[in-house]
Amino acid sequence: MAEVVPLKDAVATLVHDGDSVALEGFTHLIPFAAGHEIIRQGRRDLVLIRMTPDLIYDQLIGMGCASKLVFSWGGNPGVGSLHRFRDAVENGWPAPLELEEHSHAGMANRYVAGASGLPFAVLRGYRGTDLPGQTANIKPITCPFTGEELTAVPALNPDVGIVHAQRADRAGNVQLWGITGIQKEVVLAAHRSLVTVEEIVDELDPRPGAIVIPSWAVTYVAAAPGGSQPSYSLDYTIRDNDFYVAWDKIARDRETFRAWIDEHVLAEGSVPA
Amino acid sequence: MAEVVPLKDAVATLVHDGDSVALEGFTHLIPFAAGHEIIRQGRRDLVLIRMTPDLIYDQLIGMGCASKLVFSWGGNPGVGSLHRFRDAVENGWPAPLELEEHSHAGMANRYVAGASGLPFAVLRGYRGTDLPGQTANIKPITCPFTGEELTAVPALNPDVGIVHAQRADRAGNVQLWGITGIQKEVVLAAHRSLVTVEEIVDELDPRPGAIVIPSWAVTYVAAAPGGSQPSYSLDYTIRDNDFYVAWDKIARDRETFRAWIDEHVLAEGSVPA
Amino acid sequence: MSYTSDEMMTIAAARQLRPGQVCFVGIGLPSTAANLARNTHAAGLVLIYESGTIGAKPGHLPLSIGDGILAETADAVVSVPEIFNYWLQPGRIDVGFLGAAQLDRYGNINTTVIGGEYARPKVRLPGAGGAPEIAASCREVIVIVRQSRRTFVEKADFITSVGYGSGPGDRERLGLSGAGPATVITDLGIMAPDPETKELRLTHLHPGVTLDRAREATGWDLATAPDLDETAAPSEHELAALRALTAATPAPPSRGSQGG
Amino acid sequence: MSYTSDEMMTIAAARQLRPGQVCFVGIGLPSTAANLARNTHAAGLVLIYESGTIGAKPGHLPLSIGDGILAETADAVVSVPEIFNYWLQPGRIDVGFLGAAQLDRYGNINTTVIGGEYARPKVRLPGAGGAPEIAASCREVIVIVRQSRRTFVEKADFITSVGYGSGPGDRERLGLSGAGPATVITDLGIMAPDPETKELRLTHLHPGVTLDRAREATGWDLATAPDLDETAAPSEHELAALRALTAATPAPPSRGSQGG
Repeated sequence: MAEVVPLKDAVATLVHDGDSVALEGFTHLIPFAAGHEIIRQGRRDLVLIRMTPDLIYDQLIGMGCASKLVFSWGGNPGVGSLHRFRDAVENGWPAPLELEEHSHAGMANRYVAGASGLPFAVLRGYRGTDLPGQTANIKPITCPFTGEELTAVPALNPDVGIVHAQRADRAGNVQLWGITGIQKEVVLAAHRSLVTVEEIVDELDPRPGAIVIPSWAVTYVAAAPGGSQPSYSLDYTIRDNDFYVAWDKIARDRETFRAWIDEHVLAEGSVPA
Repeated sequence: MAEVVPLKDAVATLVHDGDSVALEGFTHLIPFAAGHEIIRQGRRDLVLIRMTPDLIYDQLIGMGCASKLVFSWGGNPGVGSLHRFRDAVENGWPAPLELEEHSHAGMANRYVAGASGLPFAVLRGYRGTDLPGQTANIKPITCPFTGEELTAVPALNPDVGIVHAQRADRAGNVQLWGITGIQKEVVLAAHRSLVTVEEIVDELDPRPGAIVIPSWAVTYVAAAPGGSQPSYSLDYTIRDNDFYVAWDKIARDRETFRAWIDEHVLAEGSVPA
Repeated sequence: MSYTSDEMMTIAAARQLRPGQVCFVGIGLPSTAANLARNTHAAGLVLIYESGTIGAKPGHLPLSIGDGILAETADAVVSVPEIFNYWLQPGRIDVGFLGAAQLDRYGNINTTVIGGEYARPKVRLPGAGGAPEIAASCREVIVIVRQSRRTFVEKADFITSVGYGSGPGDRERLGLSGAGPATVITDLGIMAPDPETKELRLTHLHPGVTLDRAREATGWDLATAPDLDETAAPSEHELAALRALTAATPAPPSRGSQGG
Repeated sequence: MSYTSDEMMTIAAARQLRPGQVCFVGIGLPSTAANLARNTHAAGLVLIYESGTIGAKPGHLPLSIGDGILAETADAVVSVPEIFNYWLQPGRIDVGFLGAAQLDRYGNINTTVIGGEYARPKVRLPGAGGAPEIAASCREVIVIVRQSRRTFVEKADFITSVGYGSGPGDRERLGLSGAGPATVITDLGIMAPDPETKELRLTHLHPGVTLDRAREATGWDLATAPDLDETAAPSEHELAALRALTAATPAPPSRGSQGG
């Protein structure tokens, strides 16, 4: 059964230096509050896993929390580059960042394999691209029935999986709706999991399009109202598109980036932007 | 875009002698009306595919429509045997029935592979059982990353996939809820598909737990109110448990079986039991 | 208060389940026992049916694993591929509850064919259903089945679901993640595998059942555990709860129907 | 009525789409063009975004493929694994709409790195996103990208998504089910592969654009189709619809953001 605990305690208990950590949320329900708590707790050498690193990993990378990134698309959606990510890759600032790069289909299937207790997944993907040349984690596999050659990728089973959701009940059952993305797979694939939620309610009344992750499949639940901002939680908050655009300027420069983190993440009483 | 047509026409156009046909519905939304129409149209040499053959395949097999059955559990749920199925296997009446037998996990993953455009699926299954000894469609496969040996099964891509659902709109978009089973996978895995529905409505208002199969992924939609009886359609009909119990006696004897089919399926104006 | 041997069997099975456990349940005797446990000492027991219903809380016993009551009372309803791939296969389930048509000395289960050739068997049984993967992947398996020489055989005619295979080490060799059949509950007593040989041996006799009778109903030379004990008789509370549960429901089937 | 070259490009791209087609759309120029088509001549165009929204009907242009408007207006919202496995991979999608940072003479797309070593590139681009499988599995691919020597290169620094590989027969050899890039729409004109050599050649010049200018903006010796034609200028209706669509929305990104 999931324990409902404060965010700070959940992160302190679950996330250790050197862990592989997946903070997911495919363009919706991105767990910014949890990511900021990881920055506040000063974690180091994390292997960060995420399909779309987005602003949250730009911030973790810029603060030197990560030594490796496993991802499939590292941009600022609809805006352009992630400058802290690029600075780390192009100039090794503030620390060199090892990359393991996949396609979305490959990453999604790696989480599916992890959630399914399988060591690998099979897909029609990567063939003819230069991606297999950059990692040992993309290999050909032959169908034992047709002889056709396809592509295999290894399961992802992060030490810690962290997602945001709209609601949980007091027993720790989690409910989310809208774009459900890869949330369930990450929780089920991870060895330990944390779900931050907009609110904790007495009863999870059924909602169209909602999925429920039962409490017994989750390690911790923590209340984090607004915890997905500047991403959003459908029916609770709206996506702060202006901040995504503003981030381009903030993150372009190392000093303005640090100043923003100091003010909005590290300062006493700071709240997720 | 799915065409909305009468059931009789849909079956006549889609189902031909010798076709592989999957009528699915995992203990819910079983397409009895469509199955009875196949009996009325006197199809022969069908390869019938279904996880739980249930009464509907007992009826098709007893009427000599099938030459082969691909399945994973052939019983009368909660009651006992399928006597027509057993008579065909044990005594070859009315015709010999070739069997290809799997586990539920194997069948489910075969449909998933079929829906995914993959030639095979991988699972932890069958190991140590006598099932692989009876078919060439269960083979070992080795993980290219860990070297672990798992099991592969080939994709299922039936010529025709038939399922029942609660509702469709006039454009042919299909909506179903409750136990969704394997319905979506069968429609997507099949070369041609038919969805029978309790009713056709102007608007598919969102429902908790409902999935929608878009019109452009379906071949035909046909109205068949009560078309899943004696199975059920949640919120429209209830499961006729008494009939499932009564079937044991009806089907035990070849003559009483034929008499029942004559009266309830073949007779003019007969309706699905 | 008098009771039948079936009632003793079902109650003994229910007692195996603990509060908060997650239990993958087949229809018939397993479903009756699991729901009895949930209604008595094991409140909070999480029931999973292979129809995709997670945390089902049926008020009456379902005749089919697809009964509407399961979806209506579940915490979550997922697709059939998901229930097997995301929930059963990774070993998240504490207890798998199975029936059997044949059970051999190593706890291997046959629900496929009895006698004759596979293609022309003497008796064609329903088949595998979800059982092979339940037997493989649940952390432990409980088998509930009426005991007779026809059912408890030296060697199964067909291995549908693996117990301990041909003995110690087989499950590990086959890569089966679960521990295998920990307990076999019958209408005569309770069996568990010998820790050394993995052969099923008698650990409990139900009240009024003699060791000879249990041995006569077993197709191999049935050994007994050093601490062979008598099963506690059903309490009035247990019997009342069981009868309330079954009152509204058709009789469960006589053999492994986990696929239905 | 005057218009910009970006407007001409977007309108030319929108014209490629036909009513009832199913279109897998990336954010930015592809999304703008697809929504313009849906709002003009191609009503009933089915838009799929990789966030899992099938049949989305956004009233304004989403900044991200995860914008709430997409889920709220979709016929169905499915998980990310499902959108790639059940919907894209089997080849159900008619048209895949992609951007590019580099595009080579065989229509291969680079959105990964430019210059230097892969591990220490001169420019680190966002990466693959959904593009490799969109390029592989959609029945046909339309690329929309501003034309320059920096972008239209003889050979891509990195092949993120395969067009025609190194020429005829490569897609078949690689087992890529889709037909590949059928059309490339730029701010200068329109290109299509030579049926024989699969090399991209010019089929249309936008009004006022000279062949020399198009050649100067291309990193290989750009050939022309025998029936080289001029693109019809945007109609007032097309321009009004496009401006209404973009009015409420931030400027689209300057390069392939289909992953966002």
